[in-house]
Amino acid sequence: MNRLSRGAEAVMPPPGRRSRAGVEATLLVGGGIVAAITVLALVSLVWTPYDVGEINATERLATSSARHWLGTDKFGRDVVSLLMVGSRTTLLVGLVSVGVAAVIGVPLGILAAMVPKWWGEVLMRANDLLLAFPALLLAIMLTAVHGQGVVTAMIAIGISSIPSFARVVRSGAIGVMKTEYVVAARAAGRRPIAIALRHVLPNVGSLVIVQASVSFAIAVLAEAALSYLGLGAPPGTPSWGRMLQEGQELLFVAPRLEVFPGVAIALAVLGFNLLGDGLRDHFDPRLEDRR
Amino acid sequence: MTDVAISVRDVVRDYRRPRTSLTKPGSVVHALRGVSFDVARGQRFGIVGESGCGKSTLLRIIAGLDQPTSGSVQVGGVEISRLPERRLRFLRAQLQLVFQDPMGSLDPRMRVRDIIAEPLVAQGHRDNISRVHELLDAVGLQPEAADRFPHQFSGGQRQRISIARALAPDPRILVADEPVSALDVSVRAQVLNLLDELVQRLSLTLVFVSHDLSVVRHVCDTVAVMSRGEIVEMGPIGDVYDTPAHPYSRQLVAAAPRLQAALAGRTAAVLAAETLAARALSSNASSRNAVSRNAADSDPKPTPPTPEQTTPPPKDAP
Amino acid sequence: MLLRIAERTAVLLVSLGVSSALVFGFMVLLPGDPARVALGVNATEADVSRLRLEFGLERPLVEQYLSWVGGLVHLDPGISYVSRAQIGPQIADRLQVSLILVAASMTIAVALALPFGTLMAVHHRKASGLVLSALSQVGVAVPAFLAGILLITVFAVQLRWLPASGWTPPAYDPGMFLQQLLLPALSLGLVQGAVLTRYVRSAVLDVLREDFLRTARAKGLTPMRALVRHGLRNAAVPVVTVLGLQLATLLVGAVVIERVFVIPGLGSLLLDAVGNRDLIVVQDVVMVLVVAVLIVNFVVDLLYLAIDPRLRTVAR
Amino acid sequence: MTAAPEHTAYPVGGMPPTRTPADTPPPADVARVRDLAVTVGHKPLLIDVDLTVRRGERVGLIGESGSGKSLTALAIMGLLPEDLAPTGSVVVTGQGPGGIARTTSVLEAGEHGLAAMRGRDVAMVFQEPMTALNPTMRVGAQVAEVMTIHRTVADRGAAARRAVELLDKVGLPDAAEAARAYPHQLSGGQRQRVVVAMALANDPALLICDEPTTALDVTVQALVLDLIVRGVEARDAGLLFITHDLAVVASVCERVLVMYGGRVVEAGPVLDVFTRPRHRYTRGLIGASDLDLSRPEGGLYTIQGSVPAAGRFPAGCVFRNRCTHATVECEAVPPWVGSGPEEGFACAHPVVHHEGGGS
Repeated sequence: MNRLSRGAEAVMPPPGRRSRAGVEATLLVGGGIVAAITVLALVSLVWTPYDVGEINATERLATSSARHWLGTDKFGRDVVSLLMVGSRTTLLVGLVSVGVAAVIGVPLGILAAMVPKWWGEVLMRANDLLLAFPALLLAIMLTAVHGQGVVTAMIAIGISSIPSFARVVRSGAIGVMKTEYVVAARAAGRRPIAIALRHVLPNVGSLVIVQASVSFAIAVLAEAALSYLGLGAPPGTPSWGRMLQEGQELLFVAPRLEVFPGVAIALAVLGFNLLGDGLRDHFDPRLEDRR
Repeated sequence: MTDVAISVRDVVRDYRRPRTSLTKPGSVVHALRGVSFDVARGQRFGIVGESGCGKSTLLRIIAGLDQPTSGSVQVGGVEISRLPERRLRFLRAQLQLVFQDPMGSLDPRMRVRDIIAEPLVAQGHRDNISRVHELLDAVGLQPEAADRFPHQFSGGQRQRISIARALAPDPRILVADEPVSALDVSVRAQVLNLLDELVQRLSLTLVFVSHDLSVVRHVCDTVAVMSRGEIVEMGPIGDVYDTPAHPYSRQLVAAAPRLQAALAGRTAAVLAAETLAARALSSNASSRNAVSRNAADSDPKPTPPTPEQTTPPPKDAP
Repeated sequence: MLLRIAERTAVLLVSLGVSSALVFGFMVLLPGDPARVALGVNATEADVSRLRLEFGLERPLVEQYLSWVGGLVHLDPGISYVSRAQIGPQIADRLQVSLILVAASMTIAVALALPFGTLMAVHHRKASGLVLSALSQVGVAVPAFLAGILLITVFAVQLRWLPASGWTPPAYDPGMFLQQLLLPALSLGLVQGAVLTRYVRSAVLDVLREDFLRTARAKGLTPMRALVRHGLRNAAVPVVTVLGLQLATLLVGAVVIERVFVIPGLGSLLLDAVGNRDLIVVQDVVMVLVVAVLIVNFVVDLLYLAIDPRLRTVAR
Repeated sequence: MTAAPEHTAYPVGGMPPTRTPADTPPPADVARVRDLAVTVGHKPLLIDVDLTVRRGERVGLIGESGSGKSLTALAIMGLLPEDLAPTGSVVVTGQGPGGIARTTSVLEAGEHGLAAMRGRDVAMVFQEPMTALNPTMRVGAQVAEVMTIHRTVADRGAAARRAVELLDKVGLPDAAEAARAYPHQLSGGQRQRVVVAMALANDPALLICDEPTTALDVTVQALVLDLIVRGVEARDAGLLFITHDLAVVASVCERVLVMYGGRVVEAGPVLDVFTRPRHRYTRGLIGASDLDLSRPEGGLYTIQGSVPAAGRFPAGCVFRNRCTHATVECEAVPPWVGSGPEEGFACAHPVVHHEGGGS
């Protein structure tokens, strides 16, 4: 009952938290990588060194040079241009699928926290069932019926990311619903919808942002895997995963065709993961000196 | 009946625990087992008990945040125990709450201005900012406080904000749930003084819930002692505190350390011995034998209280 | 305790029912007629309706669903629309291969993650912890199939130590089996190990913060012994959760790795079926994978009960 | 959720400690803290803390949140978080193996030296009984463990038997069965009794209790306090008792140190400090906590303002920004006035007591 604030507790950084400087470094590196990829994708909308649709038989499999910084592929296309345009696919798939997952998962999570406990459990069990359908599986099912495409990939990845959003948001929202400020809001006469919008949503906002960042990384991986299997971006749509697939047959001849898109994927995933980690620690109230 | 602010009759609240076995249904927890009392307008009514005694459940029911399993609760003469949420608007305007945790009761993502104005907005009032400043002034905070966030304040200041929010819709009844038990001792006195002054100035009815009998003694004129979902003793605070009649109240009084008594030699061993002595009595006495008394009659009455008996005059009466 | 097990079993059964309906509904209700898909765009109306009749596709959906589920329960998933072959034996063969691959990968992942994750948590402020942590971040960021390609490049192409692809059943040639298993298992295991390492790290970090660990040190245990004797069991709950989820990811990740290393597992069967537009095979394989995931979840739930006594009973 | 009823406090005094006090030399300092300072980054959390606890002595450490009392306790245990930098000296003298006195310089000792000291020479009871015990281990095993770690019993079987015995002594009903329970099956008061049993198992020379009853109900508090006092008395151990509750400290301790802003501002026998406080803070604290006392103009006595966040107390006298008597003189750290670290105060404008007390 009488839970007096413990004096020392307030000043002692709990063991195992990274220092503030560490968190800022993580945020900076993660944010930097993400920003760089975004800028590349945006620039590619108006300018790329070469037209990626153009097949140039005379310059096939060129190595790095002043003309082609990272060389060309088997069709003579400029690798730098391909990577730039490919980042668009990566970001688009990530944005749409994370958007789909958040738009469905966040309200679902809040709802599951605010309805009577039994209904919340049922909602969550249904949600857990979705976990049995990873992105790849959904995408394969969709592709089998519909044929491959970026949209198919986005929908599949989006649906499979719903459960993690719903889970994270629900557990956060349950915490918020137990707070006295929500009781105070009820006592003030606030309706459930107003409580959801004015109290629950803002207070789980940081969780949603962190989850979005992590889900984005997962979406990048899933898109790459799908394109690699030939189930994502169709031929002619530049995508990092597709570049990997096209380069694999030339693995012995030109391994750099695997290395460059591979590094791009890994960097993107690393960037979003670091951003997520950094944000999580940044929003963690246990971090020292938050005030 | 017009001078009765809150009337509680035979309120029972049962919870069912989740089942633990395949064959048996979950056991039932009796959080409240038939609680009855009246709070007169202008009265300062204390509810005292230890964790799990049902005082929080009782408070939620009075505030219309929970429904009793059976029994009746009237606030300002209106029955609230069967009303759906949307018809409790009058209650939200009349009765407001102050909570224990000065951090947890304020939304960290809202500015103080919005926190204090929340009851006003929820109840459809306009032009709130001047009212917010008025309220900040009333609880001893600067107008600049309106633009800041809760984490920028100390525990005592947060509790002042919480009180300001409760006073916003100009309620007639203030229900305070352990409002000072999370505060530092040096700040506790300030908040108690503030509550005291506000209740007096605005002629509020106060329901004050606490585990600490000495705090209740300072704030309230009447007290109900709760144990295991029942009121075991009820009466003027001075009588209950000085000569507790029910064994459980005796135990509470006996167990509470007091500075002056301790300096006079009431050590931990004495505390424990007195507590155990009172407990021994308590296990002999049937818990159904609730005790009620009023100013005229300080003898224990082994019968359940009737409302008339349990409504003593307000504090400032002779 | 018994009640909790019964509860979990009920959840498993309901989940199986619902997910089979989902898989069926997904394949059937989406626009696109399985018969037409199977025969391709050039098929005549007559061909299509003949196939529909042959496989009972004109029956009411509920009847189709029930006969499909009935078949599954009796371990008979039906006949392929395209090759007319029995699907059951194929799945059984392929499943064996995939399970071996997944088990090997999981072993590698766990063997990596438990010691390194714990070490990272204990040394989280020291250089060694930071270096390990950075390494694991990189590991997490590499897709498993890319790791596979890189491993092939190094160990098969450059060093010529191991075969680049292929599969030999263990009974046929154990030596060859192990050689061929190593690279695919490593590529899955390393990546999953990196992911798991991060979860172990955070679980151990959380446990290091617990009051009871401070109590353990106050009793006279050194930090390391306190962690081993009191911390690890408590850290196991979140780790087991992730392990369960990872097994599911691995099962599906194996689909891609089987393509990289040309392994005749469930994944290859699935991708071939997609290529051949053999929808009933797709439906069956997906269902097998979903069932595997659900069973893993069920086992994880039971493990919770074994680890945490608080879940077994309700507080007195 | 109704807590299981607390049962009778058994006389812990009736149980002979494994070594009788007569074996050891007469009252020695079991804990001796000198010039202890702790900083995090550049923020001072503790400054110039002097403190002594002798065998058989019960010393209280009182203060509000942020005063540094818990940090002081953790410093004595050698359990400060690793990024806090302590300076000064902390010396703990306990019985060591075989009853030969063992002295540990806590701030210099290595992890193994500290581990040998903790749970043997000095033991600790924490505030939160709900989280202090390992949820996945039976409580009997947790009590037995502290004896097997330090090999104060012959073997595991003996440890298990003695654990049941100890649980019985601290008043757990049906100790044999209670020993098989997991912590979540016990009430808060019962869990705290288990923690006390654990702390007393090896007859430590010093017991540190950090707000041990703050999370408990008042009737349970009375019994647990009694249990602690009897436990240390029977072992002739020293007690360092930390609390924010003046009445509790007065019921338990003989001597008291008042902390504020990371400093000891006043120290002395309980009766003297509480009836004739000299430091303005002590005086204010006593006034504010006495709910029976009213100002002439009505209302309780208060201290203005609020306790600053840790590390943000003013330089000089830490209390001066809340003190009505503060002058420019208080911008310098007031010197310690008194016979020694055990009795005195640090205030430039102390309360003057006339004949018969009051002011």
